Amino acid sequence: MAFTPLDRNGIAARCAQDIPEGWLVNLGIGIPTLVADFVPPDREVIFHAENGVIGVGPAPATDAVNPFLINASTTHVTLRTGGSYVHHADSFAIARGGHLDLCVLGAFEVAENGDIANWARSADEPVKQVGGAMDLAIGAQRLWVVMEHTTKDSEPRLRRRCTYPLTAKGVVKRVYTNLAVLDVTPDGFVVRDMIPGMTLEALQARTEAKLA
Amino acid sequence: MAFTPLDRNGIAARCAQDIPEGWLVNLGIGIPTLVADFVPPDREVIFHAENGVIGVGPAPATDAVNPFLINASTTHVTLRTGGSYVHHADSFAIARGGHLDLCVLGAFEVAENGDIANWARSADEPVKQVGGAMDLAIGAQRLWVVMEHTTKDSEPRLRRRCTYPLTAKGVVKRVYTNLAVLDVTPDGFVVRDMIPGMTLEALQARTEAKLA
Amino acid sequence: MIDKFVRTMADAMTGVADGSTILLGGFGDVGIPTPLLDGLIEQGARNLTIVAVAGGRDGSAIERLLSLGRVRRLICSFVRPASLAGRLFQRGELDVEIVPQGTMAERMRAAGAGITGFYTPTGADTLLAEGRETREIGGKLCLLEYPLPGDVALIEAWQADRWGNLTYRDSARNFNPVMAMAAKLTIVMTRNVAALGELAPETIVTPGIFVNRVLHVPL
Amino acid sequence: MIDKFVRTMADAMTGVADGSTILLGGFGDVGIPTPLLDGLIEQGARNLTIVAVAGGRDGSAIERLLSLGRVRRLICSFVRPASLAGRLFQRGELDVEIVPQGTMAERMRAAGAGITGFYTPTGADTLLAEGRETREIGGKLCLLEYPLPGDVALIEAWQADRWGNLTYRDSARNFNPVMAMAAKLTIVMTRNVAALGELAPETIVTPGIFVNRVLHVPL
Repeated sequence: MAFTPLDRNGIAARCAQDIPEGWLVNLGIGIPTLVADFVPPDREVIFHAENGVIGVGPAPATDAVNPFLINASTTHVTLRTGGSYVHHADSFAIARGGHLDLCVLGAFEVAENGDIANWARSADEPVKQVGGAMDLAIGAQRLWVVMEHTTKDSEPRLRRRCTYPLTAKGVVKRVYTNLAVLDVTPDGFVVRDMIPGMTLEALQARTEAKLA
Repeated sequence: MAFTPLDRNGIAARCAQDIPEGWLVNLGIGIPTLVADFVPPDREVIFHAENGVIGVGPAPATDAVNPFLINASTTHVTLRTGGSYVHHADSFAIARGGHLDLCVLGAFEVAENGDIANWARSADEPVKQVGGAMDLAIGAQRLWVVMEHTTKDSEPRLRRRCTYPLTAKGVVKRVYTNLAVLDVTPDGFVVRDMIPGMTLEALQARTEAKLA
Repeated sequence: MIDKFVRTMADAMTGVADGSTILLGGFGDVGIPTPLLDGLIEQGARNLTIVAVAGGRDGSAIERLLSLGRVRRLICSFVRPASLAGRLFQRGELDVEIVPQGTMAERMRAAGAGITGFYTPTGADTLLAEGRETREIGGKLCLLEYPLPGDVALIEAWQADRWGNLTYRDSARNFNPVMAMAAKLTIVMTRNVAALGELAPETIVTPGIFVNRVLHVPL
Repeated sequence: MIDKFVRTMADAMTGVADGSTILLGGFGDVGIPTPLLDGLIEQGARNLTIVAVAGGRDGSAIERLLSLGRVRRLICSFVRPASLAGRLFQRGELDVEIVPQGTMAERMRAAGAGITGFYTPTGADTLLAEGRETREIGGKLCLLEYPLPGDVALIEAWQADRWGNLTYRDSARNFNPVMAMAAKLTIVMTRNVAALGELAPETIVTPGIFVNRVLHVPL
């Protein structure tokens, strides 16, 4: 049976469905940032940005940009009514202190034990781009990953063990890919949802880790 | 020759003379709190209180008490123009982080090596009253002590070594008593100033440590 | 719609369990959420650990809680020997842990900030360090301190909105913002209610993300 | 009278020594005190260590400082490989220390708060922990981190008064308040000047006690 993988917006929209009202959520750069666009405005989800913004709102109209207000991806945003500002140490106190209900990050790889690799493609890479990912990964109540199911070269990203340097160990709770939604459980990846036309066999063929 | 020991206000006033404009100063409870009364209002000294007040001003008029504004001695105060508020952790970050130019504390004893004892009269005392003294003593750029030169029973308070449990080691820089002003130096106590009629011999007779 | 306001004291105190650690804001008589403590007395939780700057004076809400035998342990920076807490401690009826005030504030901040331990020179050279881990850092003897988290924080605020954003009045700020971030369940009494958006974003001291319940208790 | 305002950029930069560690506020293009960095370039200090969130984009003030060979070491949370900092590092002409962004902020806060070391799970399970001290606390592997103090902090503020009290506009707050408390010499450029007492005491974000010099640089 034929299937059409989700595009970036499709992955983000699928993830957004599962975020309930009232959660405090940090969105990483890339596909995660798109998630906010798919949370209906009347569902009060509070988005946190590492640079100290609590209550990140949608992008401003082009004629109403506030040059002093950006998100962690350094793009211009608005502040939602009820939002506030903190400094960088307090902002990461929020992330590291367990106050985020959810963090959504992109990744190169996720392993069946919940390990995540998203900051370097090899230990020898000369310049590393850590940013705030390690702080967010260890601190949030739940870490969800949104990413393509495989690399551009069709290499699997859902691994028995990560092959790239780790960002954090055993922290990923769920993965949203362009093909499926998978929970990370003590027994490894459990498929919760697949796109129309996808079969467990076809998904397993694109996944290194054993699926249940 | 006869001499008249300073009273509590006299000790405080003598100490106040030596505080220059622009310093950030924390005053402990007791005689230290009186020091503020003797700094002329046009000399801008910024008084810090542990409960998060930066720029403590004089006591309010009795008909203008703000019930939400107290100092670390829990007495009602005013806020000086330019003052601000921080929370308790930030307030002690100021104290412990080396931002106080000066802390003035009372003490039971000070030793010639700069040790201070001001929180318990014996190791067996069942209930200790530490408060913020240990934080202040280790953190300030300078710790000055104001106290009576001897106890009510004429026991010396300026010691070779403290006999009471320590608040902090090697931190006192100067002592203002009702009889003299003494610096704590690598060579021990050095007398800087004495009240009229006091002699070095008479002062030494009231001091356990050797005076220079 | 996020709405952290509760209508009654009973709602505010729902689920506070026996054996809880209660972080109690305030310094002197300022910023103490006395009505919430009265609510806690009414609610009935027992075997509590109270974290507060001091052991409570005569007539204080802490003293009432102590007099009812509801407190097992007190963590504070000082206890007056002549106070009820002092007498109970001397009779062996109350555990007391004395913590330097700055260390106490910092331990709660650490709990709220995900810091699992820290070193400080405060108290390292004193009796309070006996039998505990120290190390020399940069030529200074330092004491290893651990976070001090709460099950519940009781907080007094000046203004609050329905997201739980808070401001404080003057020196009533004190321990309140730190405790709000250090507890699993932060219960606030506010003197004033603000509409969402009424508090300027730059002036909010405690973002509502640290707050679970808000009760309006007018002055 | 306390007056922390200086009249000229040269006055603001007086005494910044070769070899200094410079804490540089800002995140993205917001809250970066670019005019002060230009002033530092003019002033001439060399062999600098720069602490900033990132290694600087093309055309940024950090890149200008790098291109002049004035930076020996960069402490930041990421460097783009294609940036000048990335290229200098790969050619061995620049030391780079990569620090997780939250750890970086917390290390500066520790420096300002007198915390001589702290434990955090951040990075403990990663390459960044190799050869470093870890310990398990509460079942979590934690990494020991040390304070990150500055000789100089360069700060952008929105409002300042003569005591050096500061407010920030929107997300321009970011690293600025933390860096202001972590440096021996904190140099501020403010977009607006306030009379003493004009800033409401409850709304001051950085008390002037953390500030040494303020230069008015209008928008």
